[in-house]
Amino acid sequence: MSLYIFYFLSFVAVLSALMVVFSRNPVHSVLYLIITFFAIAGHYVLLNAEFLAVVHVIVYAGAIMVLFLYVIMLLNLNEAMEPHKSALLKASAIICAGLLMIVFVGALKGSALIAQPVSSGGDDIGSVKSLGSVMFTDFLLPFEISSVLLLVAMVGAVMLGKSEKKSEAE
Amino acid sequence: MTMLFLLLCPLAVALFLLVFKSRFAREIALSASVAELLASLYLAWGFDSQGGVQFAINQAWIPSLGINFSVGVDGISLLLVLLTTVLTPFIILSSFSMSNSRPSSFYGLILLMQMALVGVFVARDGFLFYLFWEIALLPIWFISLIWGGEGRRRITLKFFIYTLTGSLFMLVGLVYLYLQTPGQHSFELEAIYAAGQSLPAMEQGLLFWALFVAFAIKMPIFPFHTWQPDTYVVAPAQGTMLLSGIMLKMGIFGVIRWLIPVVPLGVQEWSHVAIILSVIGIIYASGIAIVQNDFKRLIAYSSIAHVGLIAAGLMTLSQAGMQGAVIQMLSHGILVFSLFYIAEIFFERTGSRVLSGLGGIRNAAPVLSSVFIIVMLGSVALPFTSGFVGEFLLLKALVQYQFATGAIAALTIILGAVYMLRAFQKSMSGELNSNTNDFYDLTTREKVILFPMVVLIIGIGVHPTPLLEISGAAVDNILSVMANYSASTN
Amino acid sequence: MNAIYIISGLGFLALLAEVVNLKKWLAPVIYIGLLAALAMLSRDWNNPAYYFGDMLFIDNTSVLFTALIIVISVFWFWMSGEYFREQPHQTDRSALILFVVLGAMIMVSYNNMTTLFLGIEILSLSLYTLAGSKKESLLSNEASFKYFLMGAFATGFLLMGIALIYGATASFNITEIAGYLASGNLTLPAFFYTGMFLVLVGLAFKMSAVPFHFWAPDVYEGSPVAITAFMSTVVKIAAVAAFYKMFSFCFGSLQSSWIPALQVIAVLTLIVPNITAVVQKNTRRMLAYSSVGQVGYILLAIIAGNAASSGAILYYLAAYCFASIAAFSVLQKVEENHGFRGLAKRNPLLALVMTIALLSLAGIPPLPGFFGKYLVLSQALQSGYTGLVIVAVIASLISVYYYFMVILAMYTEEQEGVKFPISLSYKVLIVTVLLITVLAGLFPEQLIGLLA
Amino acid sequence: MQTTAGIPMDYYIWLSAILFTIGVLGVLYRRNAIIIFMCIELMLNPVNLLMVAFSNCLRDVNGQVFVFFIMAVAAAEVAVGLAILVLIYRNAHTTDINFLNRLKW
Amino acid sequence: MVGLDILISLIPGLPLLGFLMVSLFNKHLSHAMAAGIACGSVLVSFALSVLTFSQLLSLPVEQRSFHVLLSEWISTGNISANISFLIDPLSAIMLLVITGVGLVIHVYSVGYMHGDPGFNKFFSYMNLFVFFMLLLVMGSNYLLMFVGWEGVGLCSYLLIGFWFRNDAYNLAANKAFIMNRIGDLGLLLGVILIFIHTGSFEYADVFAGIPGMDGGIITLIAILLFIGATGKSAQIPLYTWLPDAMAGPTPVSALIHAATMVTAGVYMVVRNNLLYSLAPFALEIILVIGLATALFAATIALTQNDIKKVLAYSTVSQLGLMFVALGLGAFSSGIFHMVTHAFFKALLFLGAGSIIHALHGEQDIRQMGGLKKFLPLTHLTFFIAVLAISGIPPFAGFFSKDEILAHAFAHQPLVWGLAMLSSLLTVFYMFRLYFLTFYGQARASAQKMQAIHESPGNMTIPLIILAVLSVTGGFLNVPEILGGSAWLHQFLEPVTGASHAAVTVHPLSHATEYVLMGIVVAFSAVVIYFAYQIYMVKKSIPAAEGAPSGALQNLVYNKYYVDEFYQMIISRPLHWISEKLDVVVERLGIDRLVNSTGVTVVEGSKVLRLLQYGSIGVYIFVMVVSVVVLLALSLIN
Repeated sequence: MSLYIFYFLSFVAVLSALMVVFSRNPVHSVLYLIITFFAIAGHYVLLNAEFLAVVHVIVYAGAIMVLFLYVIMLLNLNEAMEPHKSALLKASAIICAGLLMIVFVGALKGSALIAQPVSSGGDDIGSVKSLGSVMFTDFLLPFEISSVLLLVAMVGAVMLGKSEKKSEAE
Repeated sequence: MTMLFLLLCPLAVALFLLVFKSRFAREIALSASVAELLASLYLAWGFDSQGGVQFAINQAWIPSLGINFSVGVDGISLLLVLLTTVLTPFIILSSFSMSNSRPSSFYGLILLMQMALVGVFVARDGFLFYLFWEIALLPIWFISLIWGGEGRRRITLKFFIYTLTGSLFMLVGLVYLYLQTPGQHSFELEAIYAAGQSLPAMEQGLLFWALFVAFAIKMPIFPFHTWQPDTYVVAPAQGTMLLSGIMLKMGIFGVIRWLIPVVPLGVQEWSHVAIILSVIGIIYASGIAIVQNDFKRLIAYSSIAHVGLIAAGLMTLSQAGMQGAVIQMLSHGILVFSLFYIAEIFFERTGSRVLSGLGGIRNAAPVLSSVFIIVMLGSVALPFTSGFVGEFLLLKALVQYQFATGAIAALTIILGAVYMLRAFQKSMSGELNSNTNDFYDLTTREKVILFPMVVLIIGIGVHPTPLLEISGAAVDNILSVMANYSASTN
Repeated sequence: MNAIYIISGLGFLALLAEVVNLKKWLAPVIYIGLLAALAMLSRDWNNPAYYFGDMLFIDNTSVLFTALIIVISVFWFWMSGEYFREQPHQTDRSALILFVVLGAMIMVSYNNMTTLFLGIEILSLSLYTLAGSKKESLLSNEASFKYFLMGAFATGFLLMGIALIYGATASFNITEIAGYLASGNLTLPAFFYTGMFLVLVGLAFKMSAVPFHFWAPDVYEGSPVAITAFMSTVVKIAAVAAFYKMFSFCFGSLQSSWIPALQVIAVLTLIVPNITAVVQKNTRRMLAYSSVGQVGYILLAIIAGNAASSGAILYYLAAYCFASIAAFSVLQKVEENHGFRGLAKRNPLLALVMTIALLSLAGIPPLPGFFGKYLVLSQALQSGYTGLVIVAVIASLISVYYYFMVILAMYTEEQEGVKFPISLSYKVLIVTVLLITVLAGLFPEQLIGLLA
Repeated sequence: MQTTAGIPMDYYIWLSAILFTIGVLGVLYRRNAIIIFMCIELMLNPVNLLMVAFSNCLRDVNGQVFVFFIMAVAAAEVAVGLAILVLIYRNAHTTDINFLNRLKW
Repeated sequence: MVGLDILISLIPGLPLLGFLMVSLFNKHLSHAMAAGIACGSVLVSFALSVLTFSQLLSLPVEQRSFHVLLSEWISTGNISANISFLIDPLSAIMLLVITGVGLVIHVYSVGYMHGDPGFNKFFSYMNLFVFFMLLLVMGSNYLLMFVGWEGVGLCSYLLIGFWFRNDAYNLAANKAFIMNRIGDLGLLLGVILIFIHTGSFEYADVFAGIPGMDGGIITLIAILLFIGATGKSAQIPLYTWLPDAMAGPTPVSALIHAATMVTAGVYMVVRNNLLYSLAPFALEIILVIGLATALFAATIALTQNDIKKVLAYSTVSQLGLMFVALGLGAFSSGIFHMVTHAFFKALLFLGAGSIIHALHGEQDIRQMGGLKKFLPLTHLTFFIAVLAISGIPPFAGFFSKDEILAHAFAHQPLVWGLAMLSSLLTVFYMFRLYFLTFYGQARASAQKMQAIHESPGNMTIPLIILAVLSVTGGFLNVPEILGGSAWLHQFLEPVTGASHAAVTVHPLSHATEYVLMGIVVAFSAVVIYFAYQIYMVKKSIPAAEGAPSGALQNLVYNKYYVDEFYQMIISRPLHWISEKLDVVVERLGIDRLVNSTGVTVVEGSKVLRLLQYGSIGVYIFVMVVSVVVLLALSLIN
């Protein structure tokens, strides 16, 4: 059963990912990307990572893609303004990506996991509790610095986004 | 102490001049160089020609890399140090008439150069040697660049990169040798000798080339010489004097100290090639010198020819060849300095060094003419001039090595006469022309510079034995290394 | 460890300074903070320890790299002080720079993929903004944009690599991974190697090794000069240190698998930028290529993989960074004053400093750049990479050409334009850097010996 | 080796590889900076998926924790990236990456 | 009493001192003082030479050799060359000739150079020459001989180019120096080979070592040394510098280019007679070249119109004759002829100088004539010299030439025939010169004739002295058949005796010798008659420049175009090659090659920079491709 769900979700994810790439209208791309994200969230659920799935949807679909959509509409991008690459470049892009795929195929085929589980989290590794306990013990430092990271992003975005006239007036 | 003074005095004064621009730069520089000369004479005074390395200082510098501040003089070093210290005051003096917008830097660089040159000659640590070798390149490059003539940018850059190319290969070679030293690696001269001599023939051959190319470029030996004539022409007179008078001896000295005893097997295997190249260079450069019209360029090619003979003689690995090389280095330094100074005098008086534009100077300047004749005779190796002693010993070595090679190399005494006489005749003889009408004879300062050179040229020619004695023990040492080595391998 | 607290605290302070209007006090506070951090570092000396579980590992190597980063930062603040004051968002910029320093410090002491990743991102995100901080300039925008887009793209590869390695080793902890790999009685899945190479790509990008260097020249040229100086020094130290730790320490037991690839990258990094720099007319762009080219030598030391490599890399970086700081200090003044032509007449001190800096970069003895190259090359030679050494020698010959073109311009060309003064503080700065450069060349033992 | 849901781990690896490649393809294929940026986000997602799958498979929670950091970074990157894009659009009125080629050679 | 060592050292020392004084204080010395110093130093030298000579004579034959070690010169390893002198019969004779003739010519020069602005310089050079020439003959080793050898070449160069304003003279000086250098090269190589094979430069050691050497090496050395001699003594093929050397002041021509320097080759071969006696092949070469030179130069002299050129070719020819003697192994005969030749040729030159002086520089015999009555003393001495060189008994030339011819006949009648032919040609052109100069109409311009006057005393007295010597010089070595004791021959025996073991000089019967003498004298008389007929009776004057003449005459008049030939096969190709080396090999070849590496980098740079295309698309594309390649590489591994 779960295998079929996997296939379905994978199909949706790949197809919409392709549509992100190939649709001409930026807004469509955004929408397809949201579909992809949802499909991936489905995968998370399938992998017993429900909390992560929720966070994923909130962060990606809720925050990131909204931001994208907002910017696209702010800049008023539409199909007509969409720059086009020449056929040659497109072909070479596809060939190149194809080559990358082939290399991946070569590298990943027949891979078997050897490593043994290090921390035995049991079946509840995806639960809020286990995540939280690890996050605030082992990963305390990364957690704290990610605050710095977000601060940096905020300061940076504000600095760049601020209108120049105002800053000159300071 | 004296050794330290020799290195630190010019360095300190140079830094002073470079940092604090002094109005009395040239006087300060002259005094410093005279002090240096006195110090080196003191060194010579206390030198025991039978002893080995003397006045040695050995101080750890970068112990983790096996690099020591190790200096000392043997006979060969001493002579070259003397050459450096003798020529430098005169070079500085010769620049007094130069119009110079940055005198302080100029003299600072000259003294810096002197420090590096002395350093090269006294270093007894491979790394230290390389360091001084490279440091010597910088001041001369700046001198040529800043005070040089037409086309200096391209030419000096070529000069720098060309010589650096060789040096870097030498560095690779030295490091390779360093890595062969047993135990805690060391750059100490003896350690490098031991390491090099213990290598198999094949590796010694490769090392020979890595090191030889550096020296060959510096000397320069055909076909690594093409940087030289252009650089000599474009550099200011003092730069040319430093380059040709002293700096090219670094290459020959390198062969004596850092090549022959280091890789004796490699040298034995490849010395024939080196000799052939050198002999080709003699004929080739002499040939080109014959048709040169720029006096400086002519001297430049003559210098290649002379150095070719030195290198060829040296590579015969014989006592006569090595002694000849040493004495010829001194002689060539003095001669080429004088020649370039004469070229500079022409240039100062007439604004030209083009031979066809000169003429008749003998009428106006008999003293200069006499000096020129003597210098020219030294250059064509007339007996009782300094040029003869070295050239004779070198030719003797070459003839002994192989008659045909010696005979071809000896053509230099004909070809040398051809171009030098031509230069003399074109510039000095005939009637005065519009260029040379206002020519005047040597001033007192010029006499003070040139007369000692004349005395040296004739003095060394008539009585070279003291010099030969000084270098004798050192040469024998090197030869005994070779002899021991071939004895132990056979 | 305390140094990291101090630096992050400083960053917040800088942001607060804007709010509480204490901008005037910011600069002294930053200097004091940086020096305090430096002082704190000494407590970690000879006292290797894990922090936060095992997220960070601070040993002597990382202490020295951190110290270098902080020292360079001090000089950087000194150098860019005047420039900063004239620009808007002074506090924001200071904060961002301090966060870059923080990111860099994390990158040199990380012990976990997570910390590495976050360190890189803190550093990168700050830099993306800083590169674009000259907002009205399209070039600055472009630089920022290129840096950002390519950086994000490279991050993708890095993360993919980390994920694959995680899959193969079940750990993000590099000490564990190293131990796991070194145990040697296992066969790794093929995708582990893919992961390793993707990590290599990600880190090589940060280090700007060819062929992942394309952002560097453009970004260096477009960014404000002070930021370029910062990128080519502090950021480079962090990237190199991270790369070195990852490959020499973590993947050290798999040398045979990544050394061939790294050799190719090293050769390309030695040849391509050095040749490309030859025809550059813009000095800053030339320095950018040179900075890319310098990485090649460091890669050589990493490839050599001797016990002494870390010392060589550290010395090399120190030499390179001081020379770069000197060069960019001069560049900053010169760009405001008619370029390099005839600089020797217009401001001899700047010309002298630039000359020494360029000579050091070119590796002319007795300047530290030479010893750096010497150490690297001798180590490569010791490990038997003679071919690479010869390539490096040729590359450094080529580099002499373009470095010297600047010297030629300064000393031989004439330029209309008056002499221009520089402030006393600036003079002290460049003379200090100059002295450090020269002394580091004369007494390399002290620095090399630290890691011996 | 399989995940708890009984799906072979290989499948996730393949899926991630495909999605990652599509992301790369998008970056190569498009010229609109925003779309390219989206495609980069698309490249990060398979990484997340892979992490989670490995985590599940290895019974190791660390992988999932890492995903949180990736998300945080992605969000931060988007904030900065879009700020830069807006800035450029304000100056150049385009989001075409080929338009931004003053810095070259 | 000062030791003989010091006196001997003073012989070259004094001229050196004279040179130093005159040259260093050039400006401060009056002409008279300079002349006094120069002549005085040579005079004392001469006196000392005589003293030394008498000392030598006072010793028994086998002890006639002084060795004076002055100082060490070059000493390193096994190489040791000293500044030391050897006085033996050979060098004693040379000393006398050099200082004697030198003194006479110095005195003559005082008059001849009177008023020349370079008067002091001239005397300093002359003194220097005497010094080097003495060094050449007195040196007890090869290296010192080489010093003198080169030194006299230098002085020759300086004095030929003495009037340096004239570029033709300068070129002549250069030519002389360079051609001498070609010879010197051979000599130097020879000396080096000698050292290599015997381990010493000292004559005594070398001669002791020679017999043990390989024959091939001996021959090689002998030929190399002889190359040196051809340069210095103007033999084929290196003779062309000597006629040009007449550019120098006439006393120079007399001293250097007739009496002393050019005979250095003869001295050198005689000095090495032992060596040559062991190298018969080399002797053959010497004989052939000497003979060829004698004939060749004599024919050229027939047609020359410049009085000094005629004498110059005559010198070449006479030197050839000396080498014929040497080639025959008759070393002492060579020296004998050298001595007599020094007397009469110096006299001829000085006479010519007197004429030129009188005519204010006119040298063309077509512009002379009828000078007998204006210059009686000159005429008389000149006539004596002409008789001497023509071998008219009992003048000096007769004895020395006759001896050589006798040896030649003993060796091979053909050699005798050719040698005699050359000496008959000599008779002809000398009388041609004599008649054209002193008899017939005065053809000089009236202006010159007006001021004509006999030379002053300090010029004529030397003429007289030399004339006396030309008359009596032959009696040094009167052969036994004429009742003499062949004194010179005996005297030189300690030196030349070394070669007797290897070279046998066939004695001729007295009858044959008488016949030969008779034939020579008779033929000479006939030739004189012919000359008389042509130039006195028919009063024919050589054609002016450019006048039509036969091809053969043209050929000879233009000296067989040898100069042009050398120009074509040596000088011009050398220049051409040099030019090509400079322009093609150097600039377009090696330098271009060096530069092209730089150019390659720069061009490569121009190409490589295109990689930095500026567009992110391209950058990312390359990045992805790189990743693909990298992963593919990892897969292959």
